[in-house]
Amino acid sequence: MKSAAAVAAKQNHSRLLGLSRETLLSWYDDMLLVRRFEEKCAQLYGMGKIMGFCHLYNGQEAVSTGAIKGALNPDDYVITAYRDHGQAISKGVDPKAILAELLGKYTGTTKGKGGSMHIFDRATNFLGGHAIIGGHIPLASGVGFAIKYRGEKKVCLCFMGDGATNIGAFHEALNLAGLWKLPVIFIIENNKYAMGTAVDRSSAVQDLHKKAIAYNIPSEVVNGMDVLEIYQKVKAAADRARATYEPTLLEIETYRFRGHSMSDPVHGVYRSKDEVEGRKQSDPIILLGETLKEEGLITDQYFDEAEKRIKKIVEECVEFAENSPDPPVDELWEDVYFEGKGE
Amino acid sequence: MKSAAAVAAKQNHSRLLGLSRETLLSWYDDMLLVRRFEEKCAQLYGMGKIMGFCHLYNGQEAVSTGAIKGALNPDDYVITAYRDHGQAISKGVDPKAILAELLGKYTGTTKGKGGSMHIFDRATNFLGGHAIIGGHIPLASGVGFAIKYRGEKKVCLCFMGDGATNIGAFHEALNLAGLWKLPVIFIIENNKYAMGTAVDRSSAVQDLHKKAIAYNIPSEVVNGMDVLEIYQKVKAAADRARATYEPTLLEIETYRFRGHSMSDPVHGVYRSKDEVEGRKQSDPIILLGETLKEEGLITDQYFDEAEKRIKKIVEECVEFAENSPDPPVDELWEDVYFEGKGE
Amino acid sequence: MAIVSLREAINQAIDEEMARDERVFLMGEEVANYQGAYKVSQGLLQKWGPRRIVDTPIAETGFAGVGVGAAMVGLRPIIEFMTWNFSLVAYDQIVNNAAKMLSMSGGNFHVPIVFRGPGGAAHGLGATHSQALESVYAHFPGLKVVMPSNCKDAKGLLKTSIRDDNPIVFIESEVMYGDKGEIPDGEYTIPLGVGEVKKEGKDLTIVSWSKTLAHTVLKAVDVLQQELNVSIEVIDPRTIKPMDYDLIVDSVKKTNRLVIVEEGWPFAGVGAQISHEVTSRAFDYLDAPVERVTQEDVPLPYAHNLETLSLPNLDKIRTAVKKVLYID
Amino acid sequence: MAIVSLREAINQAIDEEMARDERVFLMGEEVANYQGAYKVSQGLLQKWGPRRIVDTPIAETGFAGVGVGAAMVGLRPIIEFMTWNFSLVAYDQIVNNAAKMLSMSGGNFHVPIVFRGPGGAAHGLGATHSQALESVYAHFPGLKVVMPSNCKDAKGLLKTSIRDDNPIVFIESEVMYGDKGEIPDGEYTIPLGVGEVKKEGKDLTIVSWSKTLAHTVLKAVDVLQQELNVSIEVIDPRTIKPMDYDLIVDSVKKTNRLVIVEEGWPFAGVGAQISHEVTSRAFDYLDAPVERVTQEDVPLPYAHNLETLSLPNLDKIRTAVKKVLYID
Ligand SMILES: Cc1ncc(C[n+]2csc(CCOP(=O)(O)OP(=O)(O)O)c2C)c(N)n1
Ligand SMILES: Cc1ncc(C[n+]2csc(CCOP(=O)(O)OP(=O)(O)O)c2C)c(N)n1
Ligand SMILES: [Mg+2]
Ligand SMILES: [Mg+2]
Repeated sequence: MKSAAAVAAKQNHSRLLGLSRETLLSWYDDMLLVRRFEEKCAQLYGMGKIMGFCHLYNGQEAVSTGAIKGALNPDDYVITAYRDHGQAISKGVDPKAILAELLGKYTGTTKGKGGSMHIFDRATNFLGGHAIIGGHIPLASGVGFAIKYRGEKKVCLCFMGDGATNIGAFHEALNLAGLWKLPVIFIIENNKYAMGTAVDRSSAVQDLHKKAIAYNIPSEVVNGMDVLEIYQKVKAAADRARATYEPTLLEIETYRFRGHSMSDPVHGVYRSKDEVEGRKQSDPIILLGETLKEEGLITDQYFDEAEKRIKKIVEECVEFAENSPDPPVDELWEDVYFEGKGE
Repeated sequence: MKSAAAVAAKQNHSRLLGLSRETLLSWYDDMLLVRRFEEKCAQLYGMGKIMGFCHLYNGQEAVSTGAIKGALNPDDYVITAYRDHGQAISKGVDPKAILAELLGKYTGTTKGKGGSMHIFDRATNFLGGHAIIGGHIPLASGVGFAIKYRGEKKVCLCFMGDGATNIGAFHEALNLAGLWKLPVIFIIENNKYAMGTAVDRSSAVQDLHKKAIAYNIPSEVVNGMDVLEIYQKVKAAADRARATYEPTLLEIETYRFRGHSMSDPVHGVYRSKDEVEGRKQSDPIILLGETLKEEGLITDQYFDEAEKRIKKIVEECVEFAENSPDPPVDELWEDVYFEGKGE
Repeated sequence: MAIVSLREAINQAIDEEMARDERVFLMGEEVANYQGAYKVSQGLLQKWGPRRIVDTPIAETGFAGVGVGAAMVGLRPIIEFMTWNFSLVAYDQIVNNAAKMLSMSGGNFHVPIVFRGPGGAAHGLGATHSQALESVYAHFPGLKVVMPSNCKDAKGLLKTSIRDDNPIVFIESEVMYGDKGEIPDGEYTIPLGVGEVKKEGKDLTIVSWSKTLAHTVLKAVDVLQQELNVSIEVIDPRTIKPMDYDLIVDSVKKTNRLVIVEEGWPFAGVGAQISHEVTSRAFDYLDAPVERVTQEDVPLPYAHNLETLSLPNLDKIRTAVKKVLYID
Repeated sequence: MAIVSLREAINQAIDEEMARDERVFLMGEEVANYQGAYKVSQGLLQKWGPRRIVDTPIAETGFAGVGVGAAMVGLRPIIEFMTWNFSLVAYDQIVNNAAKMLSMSGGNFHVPIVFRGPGGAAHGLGATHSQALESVYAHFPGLKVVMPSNCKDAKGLLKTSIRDDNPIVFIESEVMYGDKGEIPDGEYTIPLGVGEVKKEGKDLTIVSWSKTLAHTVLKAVDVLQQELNVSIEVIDPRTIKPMDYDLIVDSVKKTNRLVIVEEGWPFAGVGAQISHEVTSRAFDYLDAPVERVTQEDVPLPYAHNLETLSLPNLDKIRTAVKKVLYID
């Protein structure tokens, strides 16, 4: 039996929003790449090759794909928290460099300095990868400020978890964005839990999008299992931001299929196996695949081909990462101060 | 011509809410005492006897009188920011000790250690007097937590300025109070400005009470020039808190008749003389006096008598403070750690 | 004597003090339902219920402040930071509201509160999650800072901290939670401000604390005593503030040489403070300037090789020891 | 040479750098309409408009973070804290986001930003509003900390700071804003990390900075040179991090005695750091242990007599000077 989210995802988009087959397939592939990439991470973590905290994106793939790969221009900015592999991949950061980073290699996105929680990439305007809850949200307002200061027509997408909406930095950043009209799209990935704490035990108001009222920011709830709806809503918000600089708050209802981090079991004391299995019925990748098939854009054969293609990419990532060198010892004292490169 | 606030104040309370003459006169006297006390402070500040920052309460007297002296029980708690003389007086803190504090004397509320911004009094449950904007709001939630922990039927009143609603501590404290149902009444004294910054330049949402929506906390707007309305609304909130522990947010619309602090002119660049003079037409003390007269509780003679009585009290305060000793030198090293007095 | 893990020792201290004093409660992220992010509070929710074991949202300023407010009116909160790194968003609550309340209120309100949680680096957690922050708390008058290096001290010091009437910064270590150690049977406490000679020696003194002492220094001392044929005295101050200078100075008067090994950064760190005080009090006894081994003055990187290189380790301790002994 | 006040010197630095570089803007509470809480930004709104002179709500975490974000994508923000005391609610933004971004991002994003405002005590502002916080910033790698003691240095150092590609903690002094001093005509800058000998001397060295140097130490030195018939060398490091140890060590090698006078608290303060480093590098030259004069280790009280007693003053400097000179 399909969940309501699954049914809604199918019905809404019988006409696929006029998107080309090529685009839609690229989204399918992007989501699949994120899924398989994360599964590989889980494996490498188990083998002790990835250290520290590692937060996987399984179940939430439609969000990064729809919001970033779908709705953004390449020169738009993305900033996020520590659950950042998927968003980096959707932004076009080289997955090889991401995996090398996770293995602490010199060829990694930050030369092995940041690790899983701190993927950064200047070339694609991927602004990280931040691990203090809420701490990056004011930075997003700052990016919005810079965009407006220069009169550009860009937007900044800022991802955060449901749990992050309870911290002060969220409040201050959204008030500034609402007050000054900054072109930032704040995306709450409401996956129902902050570690083991369900939303109704962390937030006085259950409908997180209502928090936008306090900042005079338009807001909406989005089905996070439906990449097309995500694309549509983020695109609309981005269009508005480009035209008027107005910010938006989107509460995207999603779910993580795995534990909070690699050290947290898939369903601990805080949620049941039934709940997790139930949610998996609205797997965003399967849902998109079914839609594409029903609309006649692909046949079952495509799924196998995609799996093979993606598997190969992930294997290349592993090979690249494993064969990369550790950072040289002198790197320890590099990048503490930025010197001698002019202003 | 009277302002709308003034007219409303009169019409609402033709029946004086059944309060006794004695009670009402004591409120009048309380407000007058605060006013004359503050005027004396201004004088002493000008003479260099009060140092540092000194924030006067002129214009806002109805708030402390109605909310504290009117609506609270003696064992309820009050916590506030640096504009704290009026609230301390309404809570029953000895004005002599307050003035001695302002003069940095050993007989002061904190032995001369806190000064104007840090009036504290354990005997009357007056919890200060805090000078980092918003920093005391979580403390109020903590007091509410303790009340509920012990199953008491008390409330904690937490005063803050309009400007304080934009800082993170406000957000976190109110979310906790709303989530856990803590018996705290949050009072925004919306006097339209935070130093020189008008509300519409500091808060994305203009109706500050709407911020309560994000915390699932009931809220209301209150006419801050009408001591009776303030009493009524705070009393209702306190009754509810005692019965159900539910918090309340009240936006009390008031106005400060003087500059932000003694170093700020009455009307600087940020507001016009006309505006200030216009607001003074709804002087809360005059309004209550007129109401009492119209209702036949007092004649003009009362005003003179009250002035004399209050003048004497203020003079006693000055005499007491001026004749008090400075803190002894050894006090410098006292109260850094609380030792040897058992748990 | 029973053998317990550090997490059990801490759990026992909390549990015993909750039994002893109804005013004590534990609050923090994931302390209740989840049984603690590092399982330190395992079983406490079941035993004491949600009134006294309280899960919070991610709102460190909020719940640290709740602790301060509750303490002002008579409760005795234990506020857990999932790690001390996250306390930086609540810094104002700790260094202003907790630390200065007694003084600012002229003695009207004291704040009996324990802020606790793991500090320092674990493995591969990166720059924001691997900070040894003792110096930026100990700098503020009004706070006491406690950093146990073993199970017995952790339990005894935590019990004392909970009974203390002042705000306490109690810093544990994530990578020590599984460490096992003996603890005395029955009730005991350990006073704050009293250090311990972990090992007597005569040629030089090493001062260190917490994980750096337990996991790095004690092992290094074994190696170096053999290798260099020297006798090293090791001191654990156990509390960073108040610091037991007397114990260190007495030792230095005997050994004439001091090395401080700490996980924090060097600039204005705790080691600088100890170095200054001890040099000042034992100037004529010192045969060499005090040496410090600290974390390199860089944000801790993720990569394992750089992380290892940045933290105090045997090589760096060897260099420092040889330096104060003038061994080339 | 023109004579200007410190507030004018700072105003000129900001104004000139805004003219020089379109990416520079000033943001903070009351910096625009109100012309600055201490009138440091007087006239700048009128000249540069609200796009580049930006008033903020009371939201230090918010606007400090806005500065960091804007700097990451190419602007060069000057973020004013009305006083540095209020930066404590934004501590995480400064010591994590600003300080560690370059390192954590492996060089992807640098953060050219100046956080500035007055620090230290004024008169009668009490415990939370009178803090000299340089040590709790200088402790973190990635930050530079600058503290000018006069108009010329303030302007030259601030211009350099605005052009620097790193996060700068620039600490002024409220009670110095009215101080007058000469500044060179035309464009000039002063490098970070280079101290200055304010006065040559041969019997002992005093290191001090900011207001404590300007308002307390220089006067005390005049008095004490006469009174004790000694020759005192005075050094202003001007930047706290990087610290110009070489200059101090050279001086100490000549005078053989060092007193550090600072407004901060003693425990793990900047003075402890200087003391350790200089003792380490000039051990054989020191005829006495380094003495520190600091604020007493207490929250600063309001009452004038206690406030005066708590801060560094002539009496305490005399005691320290006599101590290093072994004068009873
Ligand atoms: C200030 C701060 N407090 C606590 C933590 C520890 N922590 C890391 S992730 C997390 C839960 C966050 O949940 P949510 O925001 O919903 O994001 P999700 O993990 O679900 O993506 C917590 C408490 C932290 N990193 N920063
Ligand atoms: C965190 C912090 N930032 C800035 C200040 C400086 N400051 C003191 S009062 C004030 C304005 C507060 O306005 P509001 O909250 O409206 O209260 P009001 O003065 O109107 O009573 C500011 C900015 C401070 N004390 N704390
Ligand atoms: Mg979540
Ligand atoms: Mg106001």
